[in-house]
Amino acid sequence: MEMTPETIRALLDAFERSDWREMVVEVGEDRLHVSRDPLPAEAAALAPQAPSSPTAARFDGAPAASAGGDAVGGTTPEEASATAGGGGSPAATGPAAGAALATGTRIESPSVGLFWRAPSPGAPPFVELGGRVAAGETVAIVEVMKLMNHVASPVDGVVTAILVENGEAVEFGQPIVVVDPEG
Amino acid sequence: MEMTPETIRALLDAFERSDWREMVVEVGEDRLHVSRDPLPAEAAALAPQAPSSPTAARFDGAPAASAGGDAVGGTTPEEASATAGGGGSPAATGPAAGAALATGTRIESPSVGLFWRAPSPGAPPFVELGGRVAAGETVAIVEVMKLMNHVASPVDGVVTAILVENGEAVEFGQPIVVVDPEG
Amino acid sequence: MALRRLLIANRGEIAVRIVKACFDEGIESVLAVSEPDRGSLGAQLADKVVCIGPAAAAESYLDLDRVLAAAKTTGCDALHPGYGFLSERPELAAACEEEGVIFVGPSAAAMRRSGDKATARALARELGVPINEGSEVIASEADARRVAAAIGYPVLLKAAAGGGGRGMRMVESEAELAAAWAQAHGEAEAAFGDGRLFLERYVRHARHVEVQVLGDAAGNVVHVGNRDCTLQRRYQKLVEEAPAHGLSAALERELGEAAVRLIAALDYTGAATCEFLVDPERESAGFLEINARLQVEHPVSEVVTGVDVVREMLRIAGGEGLSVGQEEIAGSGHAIEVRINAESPPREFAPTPGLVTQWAPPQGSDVRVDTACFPGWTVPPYYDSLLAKLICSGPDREAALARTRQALRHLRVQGVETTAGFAFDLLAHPDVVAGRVHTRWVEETFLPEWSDAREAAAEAA
Amino acid sequence: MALRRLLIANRGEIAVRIVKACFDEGIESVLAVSEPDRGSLGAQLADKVVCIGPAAAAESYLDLDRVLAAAKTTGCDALHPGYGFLSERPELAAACEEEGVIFVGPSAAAMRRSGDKATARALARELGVPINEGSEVIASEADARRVAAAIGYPVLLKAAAGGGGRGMRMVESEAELAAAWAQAHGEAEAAFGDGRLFLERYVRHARHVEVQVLGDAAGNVVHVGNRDCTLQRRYQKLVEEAPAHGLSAALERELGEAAVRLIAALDYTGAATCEFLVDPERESAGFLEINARLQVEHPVSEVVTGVDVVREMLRIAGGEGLSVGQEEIAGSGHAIEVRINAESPPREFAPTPGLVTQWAPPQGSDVRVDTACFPGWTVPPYYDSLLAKLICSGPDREAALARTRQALRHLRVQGVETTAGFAFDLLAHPDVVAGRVHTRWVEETFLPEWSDAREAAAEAA
Repeated sequence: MEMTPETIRALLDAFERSDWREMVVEVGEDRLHVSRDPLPAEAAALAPQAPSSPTAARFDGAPAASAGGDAVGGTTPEEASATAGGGGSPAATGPAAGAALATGTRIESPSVGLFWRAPSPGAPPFVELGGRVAAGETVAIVEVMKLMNHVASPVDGVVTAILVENGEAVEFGQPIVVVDPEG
Repeated sequence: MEMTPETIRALLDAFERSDWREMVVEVGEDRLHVSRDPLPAEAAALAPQAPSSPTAARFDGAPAASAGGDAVGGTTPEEASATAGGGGSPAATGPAAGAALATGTRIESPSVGLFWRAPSPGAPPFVELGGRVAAGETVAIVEVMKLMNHVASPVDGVVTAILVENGEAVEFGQPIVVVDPEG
Repeated sequence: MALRRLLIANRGEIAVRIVKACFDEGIESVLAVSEPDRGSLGAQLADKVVCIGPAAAAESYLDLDRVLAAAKTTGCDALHPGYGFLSERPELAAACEEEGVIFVGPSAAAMRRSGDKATARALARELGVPINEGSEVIASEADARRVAAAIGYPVLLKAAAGGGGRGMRMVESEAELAAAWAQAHGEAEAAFGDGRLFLERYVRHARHVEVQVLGDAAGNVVHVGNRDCTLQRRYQKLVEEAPAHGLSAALERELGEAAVRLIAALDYTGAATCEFLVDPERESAGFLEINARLQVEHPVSEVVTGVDVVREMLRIAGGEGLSVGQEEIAGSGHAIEVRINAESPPREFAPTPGLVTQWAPPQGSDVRVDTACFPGWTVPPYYDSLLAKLICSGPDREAALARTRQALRHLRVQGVETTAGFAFDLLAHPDVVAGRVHTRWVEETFLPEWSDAREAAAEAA
Repeated sequence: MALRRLLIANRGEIAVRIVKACFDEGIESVLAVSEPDRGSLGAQLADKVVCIGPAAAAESYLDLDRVLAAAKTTGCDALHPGYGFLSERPELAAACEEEGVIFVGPSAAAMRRSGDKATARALARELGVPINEGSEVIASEADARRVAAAIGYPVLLKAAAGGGGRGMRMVESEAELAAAWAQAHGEAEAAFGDGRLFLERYVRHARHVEVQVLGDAAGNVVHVGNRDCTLQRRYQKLVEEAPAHGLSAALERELGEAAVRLIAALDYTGAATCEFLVDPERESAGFLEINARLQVEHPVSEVVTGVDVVREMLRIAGGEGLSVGQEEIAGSGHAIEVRINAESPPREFAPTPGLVTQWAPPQGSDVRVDTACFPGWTVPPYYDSLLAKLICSGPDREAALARTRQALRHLRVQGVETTAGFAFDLLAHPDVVAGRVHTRWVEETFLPEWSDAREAAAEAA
């Protein structure tokens, strides 16, 4: 087996359709590591980075045994849970966060905003998982108050992950698309 | 020249009588480094050591340009200066603090208390600078509320420094006498 | 004459609290520290620091001679013992008197009279204060057996030398006595350097209510309201409130007056706490003992009354009179203190010393945080596990409880496991909200429920 | 309807301050941060954090679209701009209105009317408030030359878009105008993204006095006392006090009433500050301008009046009325705020960004510390150098000054050089103690003396 774009596409496809949580494929020096949970390295990249302080992870105020129901304070335990995890990237807790890829060039959002995979509703997406993309080509749009920021791939390669759902909120620096230049 | 006890004694004697601030003598692999100011390595050892935090050095509240005269608060600028330096060992600012020696075994005070060089007022001191001392022999007393703690040398050697003046306050862990086992 | 320079013979949050009171009063603070506490927050904030010994408390914070030598060699004219350690040792007060160092607390004689449980009980009887039955100091396990049989099981074994739950054991039956005696004796010896024990009748479903008292050298004695400290685990207080909720005005008045009468009869200067066991159904209270020192939970009284207990202690020790009279002290609102310990509740509350990598307690107008913790501090394994006290207040108990839960949700701490999540769940429990608890409720009702719920959640995940 | 979730579009100590007010009001706080501020104290304390851009303020805190997108994508119903950055940009208020996000501050229209110096001056004239002479916004250096000649030198060049001393220059004569124009324009552009300038008559030996005002949607307007901000260096405030000392009761009343009349005429909601130049000898005051935002020095007003300015802002934005009437607001005692900057006074106050290895501000009942600093925080080099505000109070000015000096002596900070020692010397100077200062006194009198004394001391050592 060789790590061709086709192989990667097939592997990712199989992973997508499976209920596997994690997949590691090693071929020669190539290594493909996919996980529905953030990978350690990815997790660090996704979490807020403090130059000299720990990331701002929080005490989850509503452990299992809690009866909840704390109306005063504006934040219900449910909301507290929802924001627990340090106010990191919204996508880190979203459904797409799992499909993090350890290899390839991670393209980050240039701004806070909304993530769009296509130039307009109903139009075909800029890129598909496993598809080829050329350097300079748009892979997504991050919309900042109606301003459409086209995000270009810095490399030629294969799209090995799309980390955010269409229409979801992203923040600055959040990885949105991964392109493997080896593909 | 050889670094015999006699040589060391002679050198220290010369230093004591001189107005030199610092003296370094290197003979082969032996190195004698004496200073009236705390040496860098010594200074670190004398300052309070925080396991995981910086030493408690303070802002000196009474810089040169200050007119001073702040009566409220109980601590006058003079007092603030006196305690500046982080509440480290009292002797670190005392006259004897200067005669710190970089080589030899540093004997530390086993307690907070008063430092006595002799068993009783007027009696001859347990040890003299440059004198020989045997392991287990008393080098000083640290008095804790009338309780006389005899401090023994852990090694045979030559007394290369007595770091505290007779009758001065010491704290736990403060180096009081240095004995060079090489001597 | 006002104090000039004070030796603080303690550590942790209470050392910081006393440094703060010194700052307020314009007194120079000198902190006696053990080797591992050289970089503590108290050491950073104090005017001067003196290292008195190694990590082991017996050779530092519990060594009377070293503590006194620290005061003498640094030129202190006074000494504050904090709580725990040597704070209830009349020998320290006596030694201070001998050495001309003002002890911030009662005289050795007053401490002996108030600290000795038998004397205090006799005094209460004399003054007509109802008491909870108990013994004098017991010499041996055999004696304990006899006394317990006379009082009737269950009984409580208690340390004569100090409080805080150290050296305390409930004994349900004679069969348990031997083991409990050994444990309590050992614990008391370790905590106070004094293993003496006595026995007390154990009242089921009782609440622990205490009254904060202050007395000055002129003989003025006031009480600064009462506190409820019923939520305990193994006699360690977890949560304290002021005022004690649901007491009738008559009982509140009765307790306050009894406490003032007791302290007034003792020629007592400084802060004291009179403890009572309250039977909420019968609206009756039995006197337990006097704590002749500042207590961990003093902040809740400060918050509801506005009286600064520690500053009053310093002023009283300096010979000044109380700054307030009884008629000026009025409680307003409700305050709750939660102890945040460096402990792992799921692992039987095992201590979790270590490096605190993140420490950001919530900031709010109704939130006071008494702590010695800071980012980068290493909680040493040698002492108690109290990391911080979160004191939240509100116009009434319901608001204070809600504020406390909100604050607990907003406490950001990493590096060491804490009891914050446990405390949140505790304060969300309907029995706590309704105030339907007793001193054994946490162990008998809450903890079993809580463990079950945790396990169920773990399985479901 | 009360606010539910608030975007805080700011950083540093004011972000922490607003998070605290949100906690108090039970509002969820969402903090917009730049990349290097992800680990800031505000980010740790907020309920949620959203990173809006890189370190450069132009692409983060100054980017209106990103700030607004942060509010929208996190579901915030309101936005607080803090001070500096976008806080005085009517465009942000307008965009919020358009997007259905409540702007915590005045409407865009009210901000334009109050923020535009010419309009505000015209209004003051109309209302009979004495004004300090000045121009409208000036288009070019050539125009400035003409206007300055008409007003008469010295003149002050000021930024139209914001305060805080950014883009401000004193011009003594026509020869200095060209350079000053270029510098002020560039600074204003960098700080506010808006380089527009105007001119004002410069009054020698004047004091800077301002009045804190709050207005609600129902048209109620109160003032929360006045402040003195005369101690400045290059138009950057160093120390602020409340109340302004030594003003006659008549002048104090006049300023307060003038400020209320001005704000009431503007249909203004939220916090505003009316600035005046006071000539202490003639007991006269000239209106300067309105700052249509929260100010750095708001804590001194809070401390002496007990009014929580930030909570009032949040309540007003939520449609509630002011919680206090003018007759209930009474100042008591004196408060002083000292700005502790990460700067090196001997090196021309150059910023000293870097890792803070020790941070232990003094703890005292009369000491409030507003800061985003903590041990282990790295002061980033991208923004202003404000490290902390030390706010000390006392029954009178003398006591407050003494408390401030005591607090400055007890500030333990390591890793970055700060202005604490400089501030201590400043507050110990007889002219400051006596209140004999004016807005240029630090540069003209204090700094030369201070530098000489430092050099003399260095030589003597």
